[in-house]
Amino acid sequence: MAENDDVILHLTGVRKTFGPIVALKNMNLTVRAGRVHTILGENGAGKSTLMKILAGVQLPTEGEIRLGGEDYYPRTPQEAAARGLAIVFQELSLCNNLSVAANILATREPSRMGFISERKLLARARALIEELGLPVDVNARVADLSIAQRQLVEIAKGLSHDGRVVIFDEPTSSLSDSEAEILFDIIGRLKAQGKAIIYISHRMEEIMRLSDDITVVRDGEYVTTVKKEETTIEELIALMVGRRMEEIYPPRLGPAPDPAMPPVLKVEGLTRPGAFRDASFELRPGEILGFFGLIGAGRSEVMGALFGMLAAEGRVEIDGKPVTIRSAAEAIAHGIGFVTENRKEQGLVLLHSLRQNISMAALPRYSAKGFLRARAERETAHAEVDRLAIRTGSIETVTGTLSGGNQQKVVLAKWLATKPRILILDEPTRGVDVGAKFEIYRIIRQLAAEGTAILLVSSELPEVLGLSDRVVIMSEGRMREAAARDTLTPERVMTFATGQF
Amino acid sequence: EGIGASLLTQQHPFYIEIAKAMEAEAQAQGVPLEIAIANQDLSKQLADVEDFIVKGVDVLVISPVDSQGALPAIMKAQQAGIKVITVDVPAQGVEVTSYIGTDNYAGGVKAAELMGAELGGAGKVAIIDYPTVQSVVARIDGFKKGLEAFPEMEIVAQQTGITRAEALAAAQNMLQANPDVTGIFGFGDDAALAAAVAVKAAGLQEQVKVIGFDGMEEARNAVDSDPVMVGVIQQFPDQMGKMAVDTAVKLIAGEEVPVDQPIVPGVYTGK
Amino acid sequence: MTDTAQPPQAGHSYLKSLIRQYGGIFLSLVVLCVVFSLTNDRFLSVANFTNILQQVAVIAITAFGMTWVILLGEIDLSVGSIIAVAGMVGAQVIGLGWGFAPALTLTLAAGALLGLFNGVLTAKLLLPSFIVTVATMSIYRGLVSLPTGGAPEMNMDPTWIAIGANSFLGVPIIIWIVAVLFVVNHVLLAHTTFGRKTYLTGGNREAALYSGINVNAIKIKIFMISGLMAAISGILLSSRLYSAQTNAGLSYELDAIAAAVLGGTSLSGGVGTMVGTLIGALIIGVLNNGMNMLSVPYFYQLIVKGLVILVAVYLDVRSKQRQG
Amino acid sequence: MTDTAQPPQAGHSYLKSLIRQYGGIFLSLVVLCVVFSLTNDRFLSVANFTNILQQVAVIAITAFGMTWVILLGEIDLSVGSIIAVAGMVGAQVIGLGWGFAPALTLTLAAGALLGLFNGVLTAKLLLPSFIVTVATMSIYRGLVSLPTGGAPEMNMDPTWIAIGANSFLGVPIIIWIVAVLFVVNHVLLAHTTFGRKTYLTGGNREAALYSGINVNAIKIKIFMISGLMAAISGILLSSRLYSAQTNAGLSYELDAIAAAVLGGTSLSGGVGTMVGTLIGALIIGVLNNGMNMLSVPYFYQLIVKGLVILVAVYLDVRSKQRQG
Ligand SMILES: Nc1ncnc2c1ncn2[C@@H]1O[C@H](COP(=O)(O)OP(=O)(O)OP(=O)(O)O)[C@@H](O)[C@H]1O
Ligand SMILES: Nc1ncnc2c1ncn2[C@@H]1O[C@H](COP(=O)(O)OP(=O)(O)OP(=O)(O)O)[C@@H](O)[C@H]1O
Ligand SMILES: [Mg+2]
Ligand SMILES: [Mg+2]
Repeated sequence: MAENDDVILHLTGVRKTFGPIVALKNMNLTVRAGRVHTILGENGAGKSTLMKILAGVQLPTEGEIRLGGEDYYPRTPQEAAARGLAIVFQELSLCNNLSVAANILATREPSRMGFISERKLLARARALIEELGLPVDVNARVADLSIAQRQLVEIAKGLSHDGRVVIFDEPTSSLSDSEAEILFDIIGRLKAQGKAIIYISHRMEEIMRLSDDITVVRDGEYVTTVKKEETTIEELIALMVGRRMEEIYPPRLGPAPDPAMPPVLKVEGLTRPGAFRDASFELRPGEILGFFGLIGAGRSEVMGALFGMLAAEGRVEIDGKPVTIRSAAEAIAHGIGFVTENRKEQGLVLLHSLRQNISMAALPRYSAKGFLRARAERETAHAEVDRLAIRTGSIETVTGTLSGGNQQKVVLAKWLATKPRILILDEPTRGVDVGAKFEIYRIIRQLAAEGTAILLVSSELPEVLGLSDRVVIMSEGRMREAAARDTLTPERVMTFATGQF
Repeated sequence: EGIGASLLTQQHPFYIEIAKAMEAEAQAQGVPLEIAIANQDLSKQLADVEDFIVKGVDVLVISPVDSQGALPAIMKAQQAGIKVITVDVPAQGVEVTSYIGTDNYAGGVKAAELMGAELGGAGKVAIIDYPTVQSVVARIDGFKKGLEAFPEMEIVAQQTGITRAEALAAAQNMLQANPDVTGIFGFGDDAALAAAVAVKAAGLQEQVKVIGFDGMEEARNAVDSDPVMVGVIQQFPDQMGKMAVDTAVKLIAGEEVPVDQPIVPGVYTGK
Repeated sequence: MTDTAQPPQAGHSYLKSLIRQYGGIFLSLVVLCVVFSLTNDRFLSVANFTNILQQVAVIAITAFGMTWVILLGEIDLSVGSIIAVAGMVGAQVIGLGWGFAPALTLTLAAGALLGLFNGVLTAKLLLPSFIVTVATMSIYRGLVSLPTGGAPEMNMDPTWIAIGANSFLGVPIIIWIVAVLFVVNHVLLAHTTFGRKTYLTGGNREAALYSGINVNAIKIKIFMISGLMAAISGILLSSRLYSAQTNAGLSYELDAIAAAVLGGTSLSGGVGTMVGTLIGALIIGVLNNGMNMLSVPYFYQLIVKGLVILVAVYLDVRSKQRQG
Repeated sequence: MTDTAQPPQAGHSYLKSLIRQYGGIFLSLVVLCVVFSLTNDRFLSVANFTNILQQVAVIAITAFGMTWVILLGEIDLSVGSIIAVAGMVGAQVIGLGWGFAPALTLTLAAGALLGLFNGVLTAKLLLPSFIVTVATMSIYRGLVSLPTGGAPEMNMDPTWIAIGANSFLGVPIIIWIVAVLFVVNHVLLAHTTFGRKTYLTGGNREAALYSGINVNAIKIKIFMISGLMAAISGILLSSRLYSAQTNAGLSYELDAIAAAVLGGTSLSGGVGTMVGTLIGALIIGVLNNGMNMLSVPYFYQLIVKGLVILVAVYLDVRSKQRQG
């Protein structure tokens, strides 16, 4: 690395501890102007922690940080912004009751003597949104937006600061491809303006597409920095997880389910006005049925309706018998499990321990005449933590302190603990690192081999195509196609998903 | 038209008696009467009086939540041409047309005299008080003044016990801290009845005598049946209520009434 | 969807959006007024409305301060005691013969100071505001009684009394004060960066931290506002009563919170407006006055008051569900 | 990281983990006891501790019920009024000559019913529990006064009085009742699925719903528990007073909430234990008793009580921060 004059940000030996927990051990990083620098590491490797330090949200325990040749230890986000740092946080940090505009320009509202000019606020936010080319209404209340739209607002908020260094912490984990494209355009423009960009993602394809430099971290420690041209996905994965991985999508174990077998789940004409219409499909034991669509296609709503959380009309049969499911409790009693897409709101009790979260949907299993069987509960928690390789101190750790990807695994563990016959997975690998993804795919395969019927909702096309036996494609609340995996190509799927058939 | 009465509480038998007597007399005299309850809140009392003014009553009967604090309410009524009668608690700083009430200070002195007689002129005494109510302060002052006549009697503890439950805890704790107490004076029936319970719970019924103030039925029954309750200073709320309405009727008829109509408290010591 | 955290947009559709946003409780207020006018001829008079506004002033002003606190997701139970302290400070300073202006200044300063104490304990020591203000409720109530040993203190300063007794342009000064404080609080909350920061902090504390908002400073300032509003209430109350009562404002914190919540302020923070709080306070005031006018016996008043509050919130919640 | 939502693990290290979890407030309790013993010889006696426990019983039992409600992230301000209703129902039924057992049964039923009403309004109509119980606080307080017009009602039934006056195995029956209710509530909360569901629902209502927990049923049951506990408190209180007072339990809701919060229960739900609540209630009880024993004047008692609460919570918060 010769061109030292381009260096904007330089870190050496950065360490960060939370009490007994070491989040960063020894972190080095050199970021240059006009380049996209990706940080790659497993869940819990310390990436977000590092970004929070740079953003002035947390202080490092030890280490040297220099920005533009000067010492850089920001104590507040304002200080960081003033020094030229802009950040898009991993966890959404929006205020749901306020408008998009108010959120984007929070604390920097156009004002005179403390009085906000609502007109200028809207105008400025709209200008920014238009400049970035984001499909979001600045007048809308954040609470009324989908997760994807919220992520876009988060991006706009981060970019509303004019930074020399722009950080994106997993900006695409809840975006569909079309929205991700908008983001990549933006990044291209920033790069052309000579800004330094720090990018964090677990999606290898986009990393290879965007990055100039890639730094790999493992267990809070710097491993190496490589140039994009001089590496491959396989090598990066090996550096990251510390071993070689040949195939990301493990092959199916055993034969494909027999189409002649009676379906465990049969759905006919399921309709929820305003969300989806005429959803009809069958699911056999051991089958993985993929649901692909752009974000907002209504897949989550279909699953919510199946699970009794949303009212809908139509016919649902389980084991050939018609059922009406009006609550999650009834769904669980029918053997349905539902890994929801929004782990913070619908998935986890962040204040509680892993043990309590893992057992929460299967409480009847740990009950003897109403009393908790504490030992059985602990055993299950240990088993699930081991099976999913959740990175945690113990099963008594407070779930909210885990890294994002590890929290996602806890949601999975919670539903595996119910031993479902029908498992709905809604974006099961959102924010999960490659190694862990492989583990999750392996578990999905194994469940299928054991006879579990799986509905897999995902916005990652490779994931859907890599795992499913058959694929349902939805757009605008309607099923456009249901076909066996072999008959589908990525292009064909996208044609249906975007409604251009 | 008619009489508006603003009473300071409706959760005390004494005031329930006053209200009952007023209603009975108003009915007997055929005069409209409305009663508002201030619930011990001076600003609610002021609001009640303001609402009476809007309604246009002829006479206001008021038992002030506070002697001084009732001033603006009374003045507002008088400015609106309404005659004002105070009942039980006098008003300070303003002339009212008539005051009907117990002489609390004299009652306190009587309580001390009774205590002295019961204890043979010597012993240690505890007091349960309510320091934010002026009529109670007058009772306690009178009681202390009366005890000065007994040089061998000593006040060893004084605690606040506003509700019966609080008075019970205060009495228990005072007895615990001063096991040689021989007499307790409660500022009202509630305090005295609670003190009697505490005395029995501590097993001191042979040693401690309790005297109360108000003399409502429950307390009089206790004096009759419970050797610990040796006596109670008795007020006469029924007379007070009747007299208030009679006075108001006279005022409506344009007659003269005496400015001060004291009701001397009695001493009830049972059969 | 309208933005419930925001005051209605200015412009020609102001009334419309007002009705949409406050449909439920506004309706309750109107229905109450209609019922009381039909049952009592004297209810619908200028004199009586002046009455109501005067009677509701103390609760309304305290509730303005409380709205800030609740918007942050905190609570201030000490306001009732601060009301009493304010009256007592004023009366004592007048008693020293220092005159009206110093008395007023010191009273307001006392309110802000007691609020500051609440705020510092909550923000700096990270104690829950509920327990902090339960404790200071007791402490301040004890303090107020020290100068007089529990007795009230008269305060007959003519200017002090004039606040509660006189009128300006035919409207009682108390009502002017409520109106001005309403406008000030409303503008501060709805149209300034400080108000916006309050919504952000109450809505999502972490987001506020990430946006670089000094959450602690906001919290302390807001407890000071609450203390200040309570002190102003205390001044009005003692002015109306010509005296400082040591038990003044007892349990007013509940009325103030009820007014704010009735007006749509969410106890978990981030949602609420001053307009709503004002309507909430008016409902409580109209109810008390109307039942007095109808001579409803005291215990039935308690029951009716509770029932009306239930119905009002129910209508409000339902009208919001319908729209959303 | 210890799991603050859970009671300490059973086993030989029970005491150690008890001290770790409750270090702050436990310390405060011990310090208070030491200070009072040093300043008054009679403080440290069996008779006085019996005293304290009897006096604290009503608050402690109400606080047990309140802990459930707060764990859900809700609040129940109506418990003070339910205490009064319970006493009155008991006295009225005894007055009818129906005897002890029906009186007891109907009283408990009344408590559960009033709680049910709170619960249904909160859960089914989706009204905020604060406003629901502020309203029912007023309604129930009005109801209690209807039979007697505000006067107390004597209740001299010998069995009824025995509850508050007699002992069993040398220990007052009241203390037995507190002990049994503590164990029942503790076990129910810490060791049953119902308790776990309460923690989960309070921790994240939506996640609980998605996990198949019938959130509404839990909420209704918990308001019934709170009403039932308040009714038991009302029985004890009226038994000790030989009568039902219409102003019984006034503002006890604040003491009950303070006890729970002092004991580490988080007002936003999901975190807290019965052990903590018991310690919290004991601190309040020891404080009142000790200051009475020292003849601290009333107003100073208010100040000291507030200060001690502040110090206790501060110590507790700090000791928890230290541990991580
Ligand atoms: N506030 C905190 N308290 C305790 N531990 C924490 C805290 N914040 C982070 N950690 C721990 O620090 C480690 C690094 O977390 P971090 O969020 O930086 O991971 P990450 O690399 O961003 O992971 P992911 O890819 O899943 O987002 C994790 O083990 C996490 O549990
Ligand atoms: N948290 C939320 N709050 C309010 N509305 C939401 C929320 N999440 C989703 N929606 C609404 O539901 C509709 C569909 O949601 P969503 O985007 O989740 O669809 P989907 O088909 O499940 O897509 P995906 O699974 O890719 O997210 C959108 O119109 C969105 O506005
Ligand atoms: Mg991260
Ligand atoms: Mg979805």
